[in-house]
Amino acid sequence: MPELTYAQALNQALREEMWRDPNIVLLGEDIGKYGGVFGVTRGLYDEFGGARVRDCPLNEASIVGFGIGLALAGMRAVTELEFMDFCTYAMDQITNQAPKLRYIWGGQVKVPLVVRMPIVAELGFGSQHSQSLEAWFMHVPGLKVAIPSTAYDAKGLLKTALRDDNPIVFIENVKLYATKSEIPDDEYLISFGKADIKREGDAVTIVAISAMVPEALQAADELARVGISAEVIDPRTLAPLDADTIIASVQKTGRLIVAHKAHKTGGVGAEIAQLVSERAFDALDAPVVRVAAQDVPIAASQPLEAATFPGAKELVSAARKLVNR
Amino acid sequence: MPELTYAQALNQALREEMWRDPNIVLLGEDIGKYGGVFGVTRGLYDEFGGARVRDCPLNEASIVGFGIGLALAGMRAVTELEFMDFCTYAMDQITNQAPKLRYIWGGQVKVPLVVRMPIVAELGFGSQHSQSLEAWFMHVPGLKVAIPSTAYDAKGLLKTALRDDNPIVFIENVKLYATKSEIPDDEYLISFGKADIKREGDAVTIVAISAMVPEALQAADELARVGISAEVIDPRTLAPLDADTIIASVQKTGRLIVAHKAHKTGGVGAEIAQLVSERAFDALDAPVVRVAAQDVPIAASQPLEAATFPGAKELVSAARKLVNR
Amino acid sequence: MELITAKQIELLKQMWRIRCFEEQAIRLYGEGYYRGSTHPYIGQEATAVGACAALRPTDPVLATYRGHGVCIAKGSDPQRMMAEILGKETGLCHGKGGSMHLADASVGFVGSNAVVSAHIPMAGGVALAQQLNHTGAVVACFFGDGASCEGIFYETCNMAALWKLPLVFVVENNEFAISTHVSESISVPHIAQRAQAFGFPGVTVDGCDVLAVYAAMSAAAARARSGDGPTLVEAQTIRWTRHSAVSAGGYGAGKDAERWRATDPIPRYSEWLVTQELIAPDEPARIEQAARAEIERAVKFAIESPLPAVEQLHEDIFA
Amino acid sequence: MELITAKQIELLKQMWRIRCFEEQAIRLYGEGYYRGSTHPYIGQEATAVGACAALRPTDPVLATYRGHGVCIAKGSDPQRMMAEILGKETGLCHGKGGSMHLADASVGFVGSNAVVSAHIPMAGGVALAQQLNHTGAVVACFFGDGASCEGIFYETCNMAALWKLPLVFVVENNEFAISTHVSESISVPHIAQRAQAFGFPGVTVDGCDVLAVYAAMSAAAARARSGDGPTLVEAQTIRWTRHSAVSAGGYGAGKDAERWRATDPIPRYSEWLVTQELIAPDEPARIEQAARAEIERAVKFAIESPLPAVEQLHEDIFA
Ligand SMILES: Cc1ncc(C[n+]2csc(CCOP(=O)(O)OP(=O)(O)O)c2C)c(N)n1
Ligand SMILES: Cc1ncc(C[n+]2csc(CCOP(=O)(O)OP(=O)(O)O)c2C)c(N)n1
Ligand SMILES: [Mg+2]
Ligand SMILES: [Mg+2]
Repeated sequence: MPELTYAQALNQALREEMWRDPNIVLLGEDIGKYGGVFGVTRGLYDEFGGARVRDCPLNEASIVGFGIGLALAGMRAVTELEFMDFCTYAMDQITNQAPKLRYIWGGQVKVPLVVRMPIVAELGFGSQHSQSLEAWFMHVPGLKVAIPSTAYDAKGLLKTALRDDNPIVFIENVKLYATKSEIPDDEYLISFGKADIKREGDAVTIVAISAMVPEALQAADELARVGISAEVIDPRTLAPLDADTIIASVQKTGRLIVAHKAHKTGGVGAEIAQLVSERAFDALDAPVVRVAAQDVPIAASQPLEAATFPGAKELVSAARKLVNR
Repeated sequence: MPELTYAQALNQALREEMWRDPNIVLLGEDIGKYGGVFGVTRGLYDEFGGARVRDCPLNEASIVGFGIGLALAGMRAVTELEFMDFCTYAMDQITNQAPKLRYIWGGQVKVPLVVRMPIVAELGFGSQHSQSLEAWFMHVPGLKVAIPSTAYDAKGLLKTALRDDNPIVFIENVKLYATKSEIPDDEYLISFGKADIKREGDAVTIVAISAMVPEALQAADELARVGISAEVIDPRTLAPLDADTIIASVQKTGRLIVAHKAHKTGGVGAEIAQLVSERAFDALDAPVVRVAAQDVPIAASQPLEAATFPGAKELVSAARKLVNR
Repeated sequence: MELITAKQIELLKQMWRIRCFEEQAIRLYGEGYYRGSTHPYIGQEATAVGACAALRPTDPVLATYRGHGVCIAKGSDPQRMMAEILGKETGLCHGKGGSMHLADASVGFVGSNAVVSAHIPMAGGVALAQQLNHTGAVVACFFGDGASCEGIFYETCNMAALWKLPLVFVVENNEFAISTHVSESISVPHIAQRAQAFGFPGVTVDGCDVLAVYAAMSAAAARARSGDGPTLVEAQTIRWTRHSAVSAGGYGAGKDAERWRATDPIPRYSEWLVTQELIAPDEPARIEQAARAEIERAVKFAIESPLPAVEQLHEDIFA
Repeated sequence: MELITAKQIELLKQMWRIRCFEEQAIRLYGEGYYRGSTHPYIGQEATAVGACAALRPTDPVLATYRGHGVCIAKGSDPQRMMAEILGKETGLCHGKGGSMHLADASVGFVGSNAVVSAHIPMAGGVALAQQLNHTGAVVACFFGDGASCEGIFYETCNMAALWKLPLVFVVENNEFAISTHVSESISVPHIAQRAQAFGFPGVTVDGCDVLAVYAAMSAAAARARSGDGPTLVEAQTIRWTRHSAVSAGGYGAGKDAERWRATDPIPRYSEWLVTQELIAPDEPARIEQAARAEIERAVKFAIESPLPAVEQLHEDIFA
């Protein structure tokens, strides 16, 4: 099996699905000849032409709005936002329009729209380019939210998204774009709502999101050396969320850590923790622990940025404290 | 003491502070001669003139952006969004700009900005005009979030907001605009980060947000009749959040319900519940219960809307189940 | 493009349908048959009717919460519209949308949007789909003077001009947003002037003259269909009511009665039809009566229809 | 407004400071002294320098992530700027902002913004404050050709025109966004034309001619100061580098070398100063040397400065 990077896997998913479905149109900034600011759409312009891979002016709200319009007209749109932080310009289209039109119009229309946006944390871009805002979208009924952590998952989930007739916020991560997976030659899809157990263990469950997944696997290695067996679960999609897999794990371990690079307060860690508390309270030997970014704007300066985001180190100490509680 | 409605109390707070601080400028749609779509700014145009009470064209993003600019230039801006749902147009200014500029510029500037926005739930306006999106703002470091439930609190908190040198999202509620409190003749302020125990009890703690507070008080009455003593707490501000008062109550009651009209998944109920689980796990006799809106877009049709939002009835049955667990 | 007589008469019928429909919608709100709000189109009938008459049935149309007029003009069924406004199961959207969210895909009305201007880029996307699929269809996007201040309107103008999309922007300039007069919200005398910034034509037309609107829209649609791109049609009109059932604002009850009578598109067009001897002098009255009767049937249907079952709550969230 | 000789020479010094500063910023990024990105102003020096020279020290200025040039032109200290870019405690923002978020309130630069166009309505608000407080100050807002496509730009144009704000929009048209050429993103030949939609003047000027920019900006500032409202000044310029340290795009390395040489604002202005006999023929070389030395001192200062202590993390969130 060939090894592909996360970015290449996304590119392959787009390419395969665009061949399969001539209705797919891509809209975004610099996605055409240039191939995307982070190269995800590289080559697609040459392969499918400027009619289907459309460079747009800088206007995120209208890029997503045009995508919704294409969808209303029976096509399938994929819109790219260059950094997740810029979803703020398109927030009305993403949250008040795409996920509501089918419902308020009584099922008369479908809105097959994928809004791709990468998290760009920990690369020194500073406060307006480093946020993880997945919690906002998890709070919006009618939206599906994918947030893969590996090249393999990224491809399988994006292909599924490109066959789904509903609006999907697809959250990528620039820090992971260069990480590799073996990608099967045969086509595969990954359905939404199926968490993946990235590593089995029985002493503590770590639910990790996006770039926290590799950190959690590294932490699990270090924990193993001190005799703590950690199970690492990647939900892969936040809406729908596979609570059953998480709860089954907690039934086994009795301890849960939820880890993400988003700010702690109001992050998805709160939702996942409370869901588990509601459904598996008696299985919990201790309160669910959250390992997340500090609640401060994100500074550009390296030592401050480093102090803002959690990593394997914080996970290890949190797990040790939790287990030896 | 004169009785004032929630809307009148807000109006009085604006008037008093505008007399006190000539630097305060109001920006919004229809806030001038017309007095605001819901009448909150009534009379201020005549009293302070069009220079300080400014009717703006329909462009929410720039209204907030202008407010930030006024603040950067040493003034104090109050911007009104007509329905909370329209914060989606101004999301970049509210979340990526106002709360970050002081930090990323190393403390060189202050951003005294109040962004007023009313929740307009349960009045039949439908999906794009009925949302409670406070959770989004609670997730943004650098923002303060107020969400009063009574006329008395609304006035005291808004006056405090108008003397705070930081960006504040001030969440009102049209359903509460006509509700009354006795308002002291003497000036008073309510500081942020101080929850209010609206009713004392010892069997179950109900933390209620905005329009859920009156529902919780009604539920407490009904629960009292069946011998269940409920304590009702209104955090009044979500950022900062007065966790201590909530936890002290839970230490006493051992049971917690968090109630809001926002959608359940990803709502502030998750954050508050998890905070309490983290800090008072052993005090909890049962998992924290959330009473919140269903995770569906909000329909206009009355029976569907009624089935979407929780009220006193849902609180009563949740409390009974929890206590008799 | 010349109108055949039957169609000329149909324009009058449509204006009367809208007028009667809105009168009933206002009455029913006042009598508590539904909540939320309603934004009447009374006084503006000629704009929706004249513009939609210049379109083909297959041309998609998008409009605002003040969309009852366009919905009727596009050919939707007043019964299912009124049922929707009353939140009934038999409504166009099974009651989930209500007055501000009418849509009828079967007649190409997709649809009303309650967030000012949010539908404008969507209209651009629908137009792009027509271009990509060579359908030959033209898209019409209706919105108000206030909406023309929101940034996404300009963004869409730029993209539509760049890509020469088959799109017509129809600005229903009724002089006010809610309470804000155009002179306080728009820095130029004519909204049509905005088009100059983007390099496509902008025309200002008397929106109370159904034939003038029809002519301007026909030219714009022809231009769009021939691949020359968008046009901005500013229809200068006037609303007869407060902004909405919930909000006053703009015209004061009565105080503008004089202007309303002077600009009323219905008698004006009736007289024209009669003087042109296209209809008999007593025909307008018969047309009004027929419209009143039709809308009363719609009201009866709406009132007698059932409310949606609570089970519907979780339906139609996802496809 | 006539320039005295000292100031005329200062323009050349400023352009050299910017040129040298950016060369060093690029080098230091390449050598790993900082992360994130950096957006060089090389080739565009005449726009920032000519425009800021037409302003008073007390006139507030706002700009973008490509803001080093404007920050220097507004009179900030290259040492603290470079220290900021390297994330140092001694930086303008104590390292919290970095290359894309430079600000120096002490010289009226408030400041750089990393979200395209987000600062435009803020500039409107700063201008409104000047008007309300009768400060007599004018606000200049710099942004790119791509930024002129974002809706908030037009929204601010409308509000600034309605309220006759003392605001000058300076569009740094360097022909590209990241990779997108203006011909693919803007539907009219000149961005200045956008102003027509709002009823205020739009002028296109050679952004590589520091005196032409100065003249256009002086006129715009005078107009704003006299209460006549905003002007849109489109400076046609050209960037010599890839879009940023992270993103290529736009001009290809070398392939545009010919155009760069032809448009280079520095020799062009040097020659003018010499032929006007305002400076001796060997003066430009001395000015370049002085600038190089000054920026090297700034680099040394930045490199030797300490990083912020982690305790700073929770400082300056709230006032
Ligand atoms: C983004 C947004 N801002 C504000 C509102 C509240 N609102 C509803 S209608 C309206 C006035 C719109 O005026 P105009 O565009 O002229 O349309 P008209 O109602 O006159 O037909 C406003 C401000 C809204 N629905 N959406
Ligand atoms: C809202 C937003 N969208 C996209 C980006 C990514 N981005 C950064 S610079 C840039 C190009 C801007 O082009 P232009 O306005 O011409 O300014 P220039 O960089 O050429 O000076 C883009 C798309 C951003 N920072 N903000
Ligand atoms: Mg209007
Ligand atoms: Mg550019």
